[in-house]
Amino acid sequence: MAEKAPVAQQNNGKSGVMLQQVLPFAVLHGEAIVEKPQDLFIPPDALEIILEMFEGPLDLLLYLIRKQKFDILDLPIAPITTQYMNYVELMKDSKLELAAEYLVMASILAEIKSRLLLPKQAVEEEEADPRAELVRKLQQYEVIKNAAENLDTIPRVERDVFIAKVKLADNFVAKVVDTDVDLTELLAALQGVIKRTQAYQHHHIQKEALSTRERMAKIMAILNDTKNPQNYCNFSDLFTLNEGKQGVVVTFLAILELIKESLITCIQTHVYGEIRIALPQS
Amino acid sequence: MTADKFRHLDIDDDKLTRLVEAALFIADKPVSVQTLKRELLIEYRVSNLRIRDIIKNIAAHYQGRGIELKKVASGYRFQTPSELSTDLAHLYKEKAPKYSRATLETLALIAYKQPITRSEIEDIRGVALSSQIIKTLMQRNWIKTVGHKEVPGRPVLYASTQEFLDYFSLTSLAQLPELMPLAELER
Amino acid sequence: MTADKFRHLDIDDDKLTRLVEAALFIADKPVSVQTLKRELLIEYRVSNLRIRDIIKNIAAHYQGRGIELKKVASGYRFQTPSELSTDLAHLYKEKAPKYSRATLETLALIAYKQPITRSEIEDIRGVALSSQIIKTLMQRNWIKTVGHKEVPGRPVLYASTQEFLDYFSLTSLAQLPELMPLAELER
Repeated sequence: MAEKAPVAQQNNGKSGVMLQQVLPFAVLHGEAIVEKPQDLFIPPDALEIILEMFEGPLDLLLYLIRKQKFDILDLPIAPITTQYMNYVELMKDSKLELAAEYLVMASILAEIKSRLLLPKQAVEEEEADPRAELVRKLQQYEVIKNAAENLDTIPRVERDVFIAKVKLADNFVAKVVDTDVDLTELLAALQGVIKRTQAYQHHHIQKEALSTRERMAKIMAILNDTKNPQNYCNFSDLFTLNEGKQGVVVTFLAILELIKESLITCIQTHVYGEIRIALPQS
Repeated sequence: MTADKFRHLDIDDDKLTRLVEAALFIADKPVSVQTLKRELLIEYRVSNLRIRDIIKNIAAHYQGRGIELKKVASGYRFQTPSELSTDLAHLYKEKAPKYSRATLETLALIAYKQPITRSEIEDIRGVALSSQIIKTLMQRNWIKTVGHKEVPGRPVLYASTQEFLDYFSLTSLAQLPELMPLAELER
Repeated sequence: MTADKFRHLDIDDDKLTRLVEAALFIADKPVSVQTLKRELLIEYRVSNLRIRDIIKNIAAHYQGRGIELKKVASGYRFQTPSELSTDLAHLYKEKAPKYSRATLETLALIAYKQPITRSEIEDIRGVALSSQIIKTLMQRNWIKTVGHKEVPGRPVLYASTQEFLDYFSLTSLAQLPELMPLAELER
């Protein structure tokens, strides 16, 4: 109580409405607020809280209507407008930044009020109730306001229910899925290699060479087969007749290339005997 | 029957129960019958119906325990019964995030009136919608954009997601609390 | 007994079991008896011995199920039994890392210049070849050894496999350069 006195005194000069003994019910930005709008409950802490309390003009209007148990369908525009204006004035006086929507609503209310005040002409046209649109909006908003409140009561993860977490056994290993390789990636790599081959060795790689190389590998595989402990085979067994002339040439070239590279040797145990292809004896 | 070269092994109910139960516990999101069949049980000959029966038995097994098997929008998951929440909250020093009324109203509008545009939301709430609210809801994966409304400006249309339903332990939008009855509203 | 003003409520075994079980399930790390008593059961009059008994009962309840309660250094936690690991692995597929340029070039060289030794590959690429690359390609079953070159040191000779051809849908190695623009080859 003691610390409130200087505040009241300090604001004495600024606020004309204020009487000397009246304590402000709120102090905002150094200014004391002593008047509160009728029927609008304002928590004593700060007006900012009030502003945050309402989600907009519709919310404020709904509050005023519900507070006084007005019938929303038969909205008493005059008292509601007065109360609404009081609130808006209060907010303006306290220099709070007031959302434009509040001012728009104020003018809507004023317009409805003036239209209701107009002398009722002979019912020449069935004019709609000027309040109808506002009533509809208020109802629509109230439904959503209510739905949001309900939504907030539904049991929610992290707040009301917690999800079970179970560790995997220590010996657990995830299945590793092999990397996909695109043929174009392989070809790009091949191009890089070919460029290097040319740069380092000036080789001319021809298409033919490859199938010869493939055949060379095949021959080496046959000779190194574990089912072939002696590591040799008959020269004639390396040719497959249904491959035709080209196949024979390729195989022959492969054998020559392998001999040249000392990867295989040719053995003939007796004259006109079968030629054997074998791994060189080391 | 599909001739699937993978599905060749038989599995007895006991092992199936153990595998499904383990899978439901270790997953970091709800698990559907399809996921169980397609991923966990890829090697086994087992029907959706049988998996569903097994799940039903597991759920029954956990009746009245500290954890329950719950069906949510994107599948099944184990979670604590909500009646234990007060006691369990002691374990969690970090409080669950609180959402403002503006956020909840926006979420409610999107959930109940989807697909809906930003200006439709603003119109019903009577105030401008801050971008931060949409951003928060998007980051939580509770809402998503589902195209544009064919009106001038082609505004984005928002809808709710499965994660939204999962978060609130709902299986479908139909489970949302009914809107306040106001006959006058729907003209 | 400590005179703790918080510990004033009684709790029956059923509720105690539910709470402890739930706590063990939702904790991020193993939970000790102390933690349970100090954090979860702060309001209840309950002894360490009783908590231990409850834990023992919970562990027994999960015998032969899809998960088990395990005691580790810092407390208790639920985990999957090790015998289910192989089956559960289907739920967690890990993509192997993408192959490096070096790996692809090595593969291309082996395919193109087979049979080829490691030092020949190094000569052409101009850099040392890591054993890991050969290992990766061997594990993938895309290359194999086809003997030794009869030069000092008898180095291993590498060649490509049928699986390599199958993977890239090639009928023979001769197709490999054909797929390249000829200009590229003859430059």
